[in-house]
Amino acid sequence: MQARMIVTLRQGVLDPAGEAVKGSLAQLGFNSVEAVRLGKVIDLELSETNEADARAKLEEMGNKLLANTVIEDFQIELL
Amino acid sequence: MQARMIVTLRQGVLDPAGEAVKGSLAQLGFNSVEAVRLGKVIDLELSETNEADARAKLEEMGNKLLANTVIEDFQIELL
Amino acid sequence: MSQKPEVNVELARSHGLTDGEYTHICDSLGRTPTYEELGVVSVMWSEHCSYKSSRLHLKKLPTEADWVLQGPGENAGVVDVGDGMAVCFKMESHNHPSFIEPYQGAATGVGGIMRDVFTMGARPVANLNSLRFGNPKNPRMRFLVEGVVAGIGGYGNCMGVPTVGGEIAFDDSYNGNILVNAFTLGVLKSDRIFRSAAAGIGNDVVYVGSKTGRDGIHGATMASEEFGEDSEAKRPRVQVGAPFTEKKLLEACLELMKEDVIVAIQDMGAAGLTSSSCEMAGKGGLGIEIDIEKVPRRETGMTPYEVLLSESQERMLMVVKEGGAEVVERIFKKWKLDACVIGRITNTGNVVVKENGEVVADLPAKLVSDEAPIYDRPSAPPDDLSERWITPELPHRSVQERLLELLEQPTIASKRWAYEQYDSSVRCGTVKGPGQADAAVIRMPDDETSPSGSNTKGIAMSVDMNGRLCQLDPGRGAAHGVLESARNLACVGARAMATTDCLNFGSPERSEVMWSFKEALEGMGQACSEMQCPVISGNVSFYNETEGAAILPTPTVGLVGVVKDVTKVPGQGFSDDGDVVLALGRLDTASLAGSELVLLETGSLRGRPNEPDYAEAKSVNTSCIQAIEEGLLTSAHDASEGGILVAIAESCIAGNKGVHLEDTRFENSAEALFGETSNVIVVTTNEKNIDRVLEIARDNQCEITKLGQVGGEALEYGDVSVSVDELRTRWDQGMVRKLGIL
Amino acid sequence: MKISVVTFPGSNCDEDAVHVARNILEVDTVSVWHEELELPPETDLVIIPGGFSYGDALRAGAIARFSPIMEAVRSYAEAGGLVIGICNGFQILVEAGLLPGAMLPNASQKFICKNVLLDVETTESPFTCELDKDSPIGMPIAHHEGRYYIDAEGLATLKSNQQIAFRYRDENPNGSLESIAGILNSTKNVLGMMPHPERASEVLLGSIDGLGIFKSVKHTVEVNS
Ligand SMILES: Nc1ncnc2c1ncn2[C@@H]1O[C@H](COP(=O)(O)OP(=O)(O)O)[C@@H](O)[C@H]1O
Ligand SMILES: [Mg+2]
Repeated sequence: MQARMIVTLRQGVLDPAGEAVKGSLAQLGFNSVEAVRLGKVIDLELSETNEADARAKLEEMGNKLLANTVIEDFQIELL
Repeated sequence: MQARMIVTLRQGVLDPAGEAVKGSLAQLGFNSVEAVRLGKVIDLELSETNEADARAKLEEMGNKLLANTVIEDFQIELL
Repeated sequence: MSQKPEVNVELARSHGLTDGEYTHICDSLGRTPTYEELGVVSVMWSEHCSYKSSRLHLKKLPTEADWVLQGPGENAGVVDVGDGMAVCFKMESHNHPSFIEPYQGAATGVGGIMRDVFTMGARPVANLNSLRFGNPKNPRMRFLVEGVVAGIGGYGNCMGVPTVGGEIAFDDSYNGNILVNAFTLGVLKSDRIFRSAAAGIGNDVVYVGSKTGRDGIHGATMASEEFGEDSEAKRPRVQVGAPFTEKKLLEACLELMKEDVIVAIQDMGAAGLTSSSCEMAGKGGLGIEIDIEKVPRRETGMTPYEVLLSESQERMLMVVKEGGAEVVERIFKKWKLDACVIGRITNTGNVVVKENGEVVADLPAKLVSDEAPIYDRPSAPPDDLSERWITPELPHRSVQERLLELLEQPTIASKRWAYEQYDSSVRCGTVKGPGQADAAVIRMPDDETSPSGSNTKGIAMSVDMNGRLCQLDPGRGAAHGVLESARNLACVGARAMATTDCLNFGSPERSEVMWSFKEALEGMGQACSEMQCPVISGNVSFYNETEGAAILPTPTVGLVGVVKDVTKVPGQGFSDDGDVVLALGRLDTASLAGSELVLLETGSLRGRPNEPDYAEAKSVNTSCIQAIEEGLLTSAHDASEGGILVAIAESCIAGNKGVHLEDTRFENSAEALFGETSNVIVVTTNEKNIDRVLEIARDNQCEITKLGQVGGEALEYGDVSVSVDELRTRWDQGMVRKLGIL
Repeated sequence: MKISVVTFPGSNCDEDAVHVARNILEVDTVSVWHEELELPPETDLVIIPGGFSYGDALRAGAIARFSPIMEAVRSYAEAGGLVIGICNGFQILVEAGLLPGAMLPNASQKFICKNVLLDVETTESPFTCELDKDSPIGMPIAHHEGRYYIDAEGLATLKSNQQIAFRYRDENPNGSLESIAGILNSTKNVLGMMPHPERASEVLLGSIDGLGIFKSVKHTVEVNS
């Protein structure tokens, strides 16, 4: 099963890299960009065949390793 | 408008970080993980109201700055 | 807008104030404080900002010397190094944040200490760090070590400030409270020191740097509480470092400092805007009025309370001369940083905060900064002190076995894995970087910009402390720490000039912690006086304990000295075959008390460290420095953790050379071979120079012993014969293997 | 001879490059702010120095390549002018397309600072003409994104055209393709390298092997003028 985890910074947590990218986009003339936040995407191939099992495992992986829950949130997508 | 760009490494480009994550997951007992690839997610807030315009702009941003098309592919999602 | 909570004693308690402190505030003001005022006073009176439990004792430290241009009391201390130049340095802890989020905690710690240094007008040119971790086998330890090391590198590397040295030690007592102490040294012209006391009624108060967010609100109070069950819930307080912003802030500040506009400057560290404005006003004996709505923000809907207490990083507050604000704005615009006037200096003596004209806080600056409570907390030695002092019994084991196992101890083993993650050579000034000598050496530049100098002067620095010795005898232990640091400087030819410290202890509310704190300060103070290296800056970190278990007392020190000729500085590795190996200092004073060997073989800390011998320390250091200045030494390395045999093995590894030791010297005693806290420096010299080296030692009343000769591919001593490759493998992998990294 | 050293926000080896060019190589040297539109007249060498321009946000060099000065650098290079990109400078040149390929994070995912030995792969360039193919040169690396990548076709071209300038000699510290440490453009007037020659130009700092690169350029410029 293909899964995707999207890890993003929690709301309110400073994202200096996102700020720098926003500044650069503005300089390139992309003035319609009002905010930029950077995150990570983790694409996983799992041997689970059952969606619920996969979701539970991913939840655990997110909390344990893939996201730093002190400053990050994560979302799971099964593809 | 909220948009999300997913930037992933092109096929054929090695992803040692993904490999390392896979290794760590295995060490934590997540043995069902068969492959891991890491990428970036870029969340953007745009002032465009028209989907087609937004898409066109994002396409341009992706090619110009947000992805390095020598090594990366990108996908656009409008939320 | 949300309703403000009602201010009462309950709320004061939840802000960490005692009932007595709350009453004091009410009495002083003659009224109930507003919510904002309560927030301000509670952080300013936190242990972290007010030093309420330590202030009384810190006063006893020696802080003066002719060459000290700025002692404690400013953002960092400053020492004159001649030729119109000075160095500015300080060390600071970021222990609690690093335990919660190691990468960001360590990164912002490094960012904070660099800010302290460039606030004084100095360009940071060298970083060091002193780290303490728990048992490497502890399940979270690898994560903590990896995060802290990456965070230190992440910030310092991006700033372009080389991390040239440091130390890492492990002990179970740090399992729940790691220590991250960051040191920065900067260079400046001795007549261009910037300070923080506000002056000039009517002058503008300017805010520069990053925008304010809800980061780390009440972080200062967090550093003033011990960890408990609920510290998980306090997590969102962690701040994220933005080194790129700080790099721009550094360049902008230094550019501005070339103009004649700054009256006073203060970084916004712990307790942010609150602390900087109160301190600037308090020190200047003036008032400050702030229009809080003018503070640049990155989040919407922030209340004055939040803006006042935010600990967003990479920000500064300045008082500027009339017309200065335009200059500030011009320069900061170039660097794409915020800069705006948010208030003015008044003659009221009060810090007044207004939101759109309406007063939300009006506090006497003195009440907040100077009138913070001072506690003389009860202290008493621990009950089991005499038990701790019992001389340990050791099993009979071979010298070779002991040596090899000691080399693998994580505290002794190579730290290469860590320091290779730090840029140690940026700025083209690193003469001796990590792993090369006992102290780091950089060359002294002619001014704040250029990496090089027109003469051969250098600056040496070292951070040290052995918490195990301090646990057994805090006074002697702390003194030995200072002596070791001074000895490390001597190994690169520098005499210690001044000290910074970072006093890491458990809860001051426990009498044995307070006792160890007072003892340690006394020992440290005495050693600093004896070695003529007064304390010019520092920091206290209490409450390093989890559920009642305190860390080893760890009063880390950082010593700095001048090297006369950087081209003559030897490394710690043996250099040439045939060189004679000599020991400076008495070989019979080493003691096994609190040694790595005892810990390894008995699993416990035992013994009483010997009394420091200052006279000998001085004669050893002076001899070493003189021999280096005359260009006679090809290597120098002191005997510290693990004792003299470990030191010799390390010199073999560093120089990739074997050594043959004459077997009569140590009478095979574990004490002599593996004991610590002696004053010994192992040096090498070319055979042709030996007479002169002996003469120097004799002139300084320094005992000197010939130990053997450099050569071959193994360390040979009596029955011991180990190849340098074997030594290296053990030592290289000791730490990483135990952490599970390898 | 004149050397121009570009400073971007976040550059931190710019002063080092200026120092070596001015004090060790003894060449007239100018700092150029990235917002300038022109290079100083009569520039003989442009150095794009190391550091963390824009904090390495997104990808190292990705943002700096759009700085105003980069247009001038491009025209200068296209006209045959000599350009060296060191570390972050190499990353910027690759992002700008002045050099082929791309740069990825180190295989270890860690920042690496250590001394490395480099094999000199070609002496047929203005930057390496004074070096010796049989004597490896030693200098520090200090980077987080130094894993050079190029597709198979590009690699073949690099090889056939002798555009590989340096390779890591003993171990490959960052997972770079074929241990590539530095490359030249097809016309050999642009060099990008991850190692820091400016940190290896004085005996006091442990190596003077890096100075050979700057001396090669000085020699080239002097011969041509
Ligand atoms: N243990 C100590 N020894 C010497 N000076 C100290 C010590 N602790 C604090 N200081 C001095 O007290 C002042 C306040 O320290 P601190 O609150 O850490 O400053 P900052 O807010 O700038 O980080 C500084 O001048 C510091 O050098
Ligand atoms: Mg400060």
